[in-house]
Amino acid sequence: MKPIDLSLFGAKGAIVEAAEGKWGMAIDQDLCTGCQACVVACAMENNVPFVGEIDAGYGRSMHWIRIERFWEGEYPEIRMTPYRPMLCQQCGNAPCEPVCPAYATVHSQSERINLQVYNRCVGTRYCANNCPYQVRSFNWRDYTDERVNDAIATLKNQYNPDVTVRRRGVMEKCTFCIQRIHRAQDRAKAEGREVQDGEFAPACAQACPADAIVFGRIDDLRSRVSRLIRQKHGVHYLEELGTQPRVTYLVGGAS
Amino acid sequence: MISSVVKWLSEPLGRVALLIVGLTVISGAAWGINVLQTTPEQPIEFPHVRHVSMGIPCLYCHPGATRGPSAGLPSPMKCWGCHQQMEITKTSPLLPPLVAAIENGTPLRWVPVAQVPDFVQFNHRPHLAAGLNCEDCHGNVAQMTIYQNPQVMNMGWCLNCHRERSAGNPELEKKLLDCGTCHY
Amino acid sequence: MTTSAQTSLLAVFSDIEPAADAIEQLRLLGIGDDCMNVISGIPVTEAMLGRPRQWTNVPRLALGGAVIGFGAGLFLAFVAPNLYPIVVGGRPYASFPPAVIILFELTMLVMLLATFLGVFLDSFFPNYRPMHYVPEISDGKIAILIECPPADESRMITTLRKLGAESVQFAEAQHL
Amino acid sequence: MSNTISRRDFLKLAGLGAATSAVLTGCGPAAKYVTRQPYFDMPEYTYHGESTYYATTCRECAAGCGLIVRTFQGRAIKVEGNPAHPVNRGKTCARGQATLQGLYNPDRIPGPIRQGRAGALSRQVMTWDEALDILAKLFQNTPADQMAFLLGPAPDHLYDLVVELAAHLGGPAPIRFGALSLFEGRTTLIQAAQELFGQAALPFFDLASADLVFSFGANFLETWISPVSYTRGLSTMRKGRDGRRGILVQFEARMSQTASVADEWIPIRLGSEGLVIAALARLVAEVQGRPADSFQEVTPDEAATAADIPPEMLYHLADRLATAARPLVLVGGSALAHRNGLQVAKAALALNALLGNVGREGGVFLSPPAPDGAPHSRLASVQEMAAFVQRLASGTVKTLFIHGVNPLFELPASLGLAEALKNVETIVSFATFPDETALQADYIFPDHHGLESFGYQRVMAGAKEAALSGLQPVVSPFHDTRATVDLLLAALAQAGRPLPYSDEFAFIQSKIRPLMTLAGGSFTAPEEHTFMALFQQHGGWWTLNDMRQQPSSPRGRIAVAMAAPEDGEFYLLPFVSPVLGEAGANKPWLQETPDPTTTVMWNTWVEINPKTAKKLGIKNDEVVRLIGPAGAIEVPVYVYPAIRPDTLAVPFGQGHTAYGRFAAGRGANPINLLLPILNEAGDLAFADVKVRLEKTGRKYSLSRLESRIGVYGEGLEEAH
Amino acid sequence: MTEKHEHTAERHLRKKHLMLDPLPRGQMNAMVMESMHATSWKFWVVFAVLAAITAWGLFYSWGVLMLDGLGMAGVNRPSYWGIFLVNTVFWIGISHAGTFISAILRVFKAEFRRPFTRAAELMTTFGLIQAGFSILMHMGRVWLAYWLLPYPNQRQLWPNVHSPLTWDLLAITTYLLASTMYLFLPLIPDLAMARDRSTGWRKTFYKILALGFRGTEGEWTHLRTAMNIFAFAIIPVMFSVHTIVSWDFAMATRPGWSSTVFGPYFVIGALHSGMGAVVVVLAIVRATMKHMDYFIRTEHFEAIGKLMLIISMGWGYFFFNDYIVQWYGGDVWTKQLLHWHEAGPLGWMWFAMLIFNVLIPWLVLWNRTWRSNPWIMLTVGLLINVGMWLERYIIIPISLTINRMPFTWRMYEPGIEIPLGIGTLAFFILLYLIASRLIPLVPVWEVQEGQMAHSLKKVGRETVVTVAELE
Repeated sequence: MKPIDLSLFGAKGAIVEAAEGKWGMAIDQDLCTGCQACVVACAMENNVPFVGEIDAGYGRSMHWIRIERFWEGEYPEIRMTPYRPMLCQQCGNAPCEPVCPAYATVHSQSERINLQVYNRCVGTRYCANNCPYQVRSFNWRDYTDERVNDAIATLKNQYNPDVTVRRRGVMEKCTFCIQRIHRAQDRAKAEGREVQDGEFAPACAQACPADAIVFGRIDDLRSRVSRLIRQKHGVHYLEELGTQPRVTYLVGGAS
Repeated sequence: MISSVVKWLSEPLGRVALLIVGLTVISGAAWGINVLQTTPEQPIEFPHVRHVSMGIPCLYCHPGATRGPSAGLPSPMKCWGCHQQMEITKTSPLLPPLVAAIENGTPLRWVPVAQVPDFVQFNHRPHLAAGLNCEDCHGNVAQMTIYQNPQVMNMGWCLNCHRERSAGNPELEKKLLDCGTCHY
Repeated sequence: MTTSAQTSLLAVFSDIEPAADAIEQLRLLGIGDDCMNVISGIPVTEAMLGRPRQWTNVPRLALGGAVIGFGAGLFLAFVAPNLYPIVVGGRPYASFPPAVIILFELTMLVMLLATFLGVFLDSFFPNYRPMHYVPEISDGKIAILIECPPADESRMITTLRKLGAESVQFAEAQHL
Repeated sequence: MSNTISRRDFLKLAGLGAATSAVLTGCGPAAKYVTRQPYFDMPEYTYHGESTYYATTCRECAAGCGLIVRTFQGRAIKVEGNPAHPVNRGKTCARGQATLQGLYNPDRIPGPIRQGRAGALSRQVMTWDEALDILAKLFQNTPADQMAFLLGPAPDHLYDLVVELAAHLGGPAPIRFGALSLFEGRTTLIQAAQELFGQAALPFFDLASADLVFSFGANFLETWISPVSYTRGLSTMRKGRDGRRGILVQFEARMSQTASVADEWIPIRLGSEGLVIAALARLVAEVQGRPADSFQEVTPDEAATAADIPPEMLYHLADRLATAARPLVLVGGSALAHRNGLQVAKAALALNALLGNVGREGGVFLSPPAPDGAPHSRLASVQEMAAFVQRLASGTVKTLFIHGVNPLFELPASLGLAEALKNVETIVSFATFPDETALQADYIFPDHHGLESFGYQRVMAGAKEAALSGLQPVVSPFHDTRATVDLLLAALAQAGRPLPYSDEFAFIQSKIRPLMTLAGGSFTAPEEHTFMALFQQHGGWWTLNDMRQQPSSPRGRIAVAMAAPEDGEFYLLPFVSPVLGEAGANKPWLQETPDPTTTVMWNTWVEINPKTAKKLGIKNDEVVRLIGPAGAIEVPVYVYPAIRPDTLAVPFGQGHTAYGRFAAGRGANPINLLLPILNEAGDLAFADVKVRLEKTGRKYSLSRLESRIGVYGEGLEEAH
Repeated sequence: MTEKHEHTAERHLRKKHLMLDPLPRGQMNAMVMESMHATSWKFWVVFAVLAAITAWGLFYSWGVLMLDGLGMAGVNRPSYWGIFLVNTVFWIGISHAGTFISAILRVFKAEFRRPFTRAAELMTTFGLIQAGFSILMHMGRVWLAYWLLPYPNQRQLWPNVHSPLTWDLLAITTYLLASTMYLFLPLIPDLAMARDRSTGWRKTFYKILALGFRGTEGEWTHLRTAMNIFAFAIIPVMFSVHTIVSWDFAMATRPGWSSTVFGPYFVIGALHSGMGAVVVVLAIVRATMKHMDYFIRTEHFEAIGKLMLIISMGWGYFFFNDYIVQWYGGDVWTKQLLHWHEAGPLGWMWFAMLIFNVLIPWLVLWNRTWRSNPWIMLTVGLLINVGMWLERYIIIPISLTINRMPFTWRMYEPGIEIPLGIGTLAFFILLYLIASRLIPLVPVWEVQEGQMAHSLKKVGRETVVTVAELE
């Protein structure tokens, strides 16, 4: 007799979906110089607003990617841990998703990444609480409204039309530059081919001067990223929570 | 006090007053909805019907649809390409704004009608590539003067079509019903 | 139950005992239980007055509500997620553990709503038409409302007075 | 806002209209509706809803990285690296990414202004015709030798034109200056190369192929010379050759961003760099069994004591250096900012020579020459600037033209520039932003932003190839600005002394033309128009082969000693903010980008070792007064665990009194603490300073990205 | 001698127990009516002050919050939830007292409940209203809150059944509706009583609300049946509500939150604060309203005191249960969190919580004389509420400081939450004030019913209280 698992009633493709990835990223912490180019590139690409000194100092900066570093020891035996760019890990099994009452953060079944649907968000902030990586940022104020922030009146000219500008009360996070994924796929489809490895990259990987961020298909074993993440020194942070992160960190250098 | 008001409302005069208030509210709402639905005023009361009947294809003036997200509204120079050779340009009462635009080098400020909100990342190209025709969404423009949306362009409308077209194809279903296809 | 030819009498008693006695006597006088009604300021059970059990639909309505609520819960927990299947956190579209919660809450919600409405339905609430009533009832008195043929009126009144009624009056339907 | 249509057809872009904000959609102000003003005529190569990409060159610093700018309906949307460009190969730094916030900065100067040296930006707008009249009169009425041009490190085509202009009028050559070069020790390095190898060129350190790099004071991952290029080099080195990962050892008194990435950070005392290099050289020579004449006077033990490191460490380091396959010694920045900085630079180059890596893969080269054969223009040292200030102060300069530099902010106040400017009759600024210097001008005739400009920039260092990086406007000018080259040419013509160029484009074309005949370039074209078009399309022209120059064998004597600043409590180490650079403070996103090592945003801080802080009873966020030889600043404390206890470090980049709403009144400028003490090459000895520290009793909460409680490992107490 | 002794004993019993000290129903009615009518200028002063505080603290500040965004509050990364949620849990906790008293005690026929069931039920409804306000304030885009309701819409989207917040919404809605209905049903006879004794607008008001209730046999039967169903059904609903509230935390993958004991721990905590609040309300009502010292007597405080003691012990038990499991587990983040609770900058809250919730109740409530004193009980009740508020504060913003990304750890400093929190409190009291003038706070018919059922009986030499089971 077939065993019955009530908790997986109607599971169908969902479980498989979680295990398989499509897009992934490898971040080589040994190469990262902490230069913040990815941080600014991301902000420029994704219309991420700036929040000003006071809010930024109070944990309200909206960076979708932040570079973490820790200290070990005391002077003179002080050591800074390698820079760790922390961004949405696009978990296969994302803790942020099920807790949203409005389906505002869901798993894309076609791109296998973690989506944030801004217009559906009602701002309960449960997802951000439940994100073990703390990579979600919330629009605490109307930072993108020129009535609130008059500098926006001219700065808005650089807004990326492919990315929705968020208003107050909306959660947001790294999207793996899904607009670029769509653009590349659309172009490839129009030309009747598959998207090539390295044909496009999210803004962070594109800018990274140290080439520490590599992006691509992790379900394609020949892609550069999947070759990198199969290396021995690749780790997934907080993997023990069962999140199945799609970002692999390469720790400790190549040799 | 309250009871006397309630009592007054049950008298004939009170009922008439109720009726008047009710009618005002309903007609106000109807007017509001009407205002939201009516076509905005365009710089030129553009007769789509005339142009389509001459056999001009949609893509002649809105060529962006095959290339990318936006179909585009024609610039005055595009209009002028044909109109400068036409006698009607001088005689038609509709066309002085075009002539003025050409003479002054100013653009014509067409008001976009078929719009989706900012948080919807709509792209014309894949829709055309999937074999849709303009009139499938924009209605029978050949019968219109100024363009009007044939239906409310809301999410349910998009979804219904996406559902129909992807039915039975799991891969397509995944793509077409994915939130991330339109919202990011 | 009553015909227009009958008159209504409202006998007010100060306590349960005389009221119960009166009901017994009235029954002997040939007034059927369905021609009497007891109005009281506190819940006096039928057994105390020796009256037949009252019929109430409230439990059935509650059950009906529970079934409807359970159905709504089933819809919300199992059908709705499959109407627009969305994957969240690698979970099935619909699964039992959360369904238990939804089923419970919706069952309870609709059941209690139905119970509440049941009181309204069974008691014909709200009802602002004139009714037979004296305000003393809410001071703890017990009133017996008797429908009897006009012919028996005077006999009734004396009997009731004898049985300890504080007052017996022709009940005029009045605005409460 | 401007609706002026640019000259060239293919740049006929739409003017920018007002925004239509979305009503209650929740996600408005709608990005895609920012411009709803339609085209009059659709430009060629532009389609509705599709982006157009233009190649140009970054002007945030002088490194000359190639950019590709995505534009959308006449607006610049995103800056991306040019993948073909030899300097950055498709990569960009944070400052390059934020260029757009300069382009669309709310505080740009909107048009020609009669500034009249007002403290704030004057509202007396004028027309360009009036501006032209004023310029023409100045050219007519000012004797050529009483005219002076002060230019910034970029762009080069303007510099070339002004050189021609000065020669044409018969005046002195223009002078160029930039704060970055001051902090890089560029002049010192060039001078050292000149003295040691006989060639006045910037040394090129081939990081990519080295396997052991000792770096002294050079913050090459931050702002030093060509950071993107050096970061690429480090990345290549780290990825390793034949599976062997290169090692970086950084010698610095403070753990800079570069040091934090290094495999080892050796906190040597400020001023001891020369001794350490010399001791290493002597030890290396001993290991290799070769004579090390120049370094005989140095004893390793003394050097170790001076540097405050254990002698064994020095021996061990020398051992590693001597046995490494491709060792490299890099020097720059604070290591050269001592009175004996030139000797330090020479010692380091000589040590490289001793290691046998001069002119070898993974070693030291001299930078490639400019492809057009023009000499690289050297930026003025502080010594030359001091002389220039003297000239201004003496009143012999009647008219001063300033472009692309903000000396009132970038030079130490003790140099007396502010006073000197009062003796100049007329100051004309071509500033794009209302910076401190521009506000002291009589007229501001704003130049286009870099992304709106034509031009070129010679790549001085950062690429093996000789490269001329091209600039072209990616959008039509956002404000009523005018290209300075155009303006100068027009003014000269009006003054009756025309140069033989009709406009800026013609001038650039005349400069590009010689490249057509060169072989081995990234592209060729048979005729000029195509060549120019390709030049713009490619974002410049560069050779395909390695054009680095082989240094000749070193000669000359080197004498290093401990640099000894005058009395004071603490060594002061000013460093350029890695994120802001010298001119990033007006870009809100750079302000909000955390400093890599401290994660501080939006402000200036002073770094203090925890032990020192404890001893002084100072806590984080306490505002202290630093009293230097030339002045004092008040800054909040950041207790920094990786700095020498005898050293304080303050970032340079903030402390503007003008420069727009995001910069003005924010933080403090450490350069004003310094006296103009120079090294032998004329560079500022900014690390040869000691300061006193006073408490003010005030607090100012620094904005940090990091947690104040979570980044020090176990234990939750507020750090130290 | 013995006779006299008996007499004293009986008098003593009668004096102490409301149920043994009956008054004619008419007199009780008059007393209750008078308590509603007797409105001094002091009432209006308090009313005006509270109305002003509500208008400023709740509605004006909320408007500011909605317009300017949640940046006005103290929430940040990582404390995405702040005092709004603290207040939500707090008010839901308070609301548990009403159901506990009127449902559980009704089911178990605890006779001392009779005079103050209404007062407690009002707390439930009004507390839930404040909880609802608090959670709505917490939302970033409150104007879209209706998206969380399951209704068919053109977007073809339904709420996410996997989200504890959806469960929460359902549970709180159920509880709010159920407790309001449960408040209303036993109120109908009292409204009819008030209708019979009022004139003017009050007459109209009561007439509408009393729905035409007369007290016929049928009406009573339907009412009693419904009340019985409610009494039994609302108990699991009540437990589910606070359990689900606890799941908002327990379902999260956060150190310190992911705990299986959170459900009962929250329920008992809710009862703890609820009983504390009931005592506070009773003491104030008794002291400020006319004739209430007849209905609310020291016996009631004494009885509630006993309950509070037991609940306090239960809370201590569950707290320790939660604590030791977390402590023993040895998870590095949880360890840091516990350390942060006790030794962090807000460690005093942790100790204050234990003192207020456990130490003080245990020290005071064992003593019959003390717990019979309304003022002592008022103090203890207030302290317990402070303690329970601190408990929620520790669980939410303080625990949120510590997560698995130490780079983001940051303290939370409340902003506009404070006026808004004060506003909800003021609104709660304001609603209570209004209710106390409009609604008979004592269910007279229930009291009369109880008095009928009670009598004295001599067992041997002792006079004891007997209760007849009337139903």
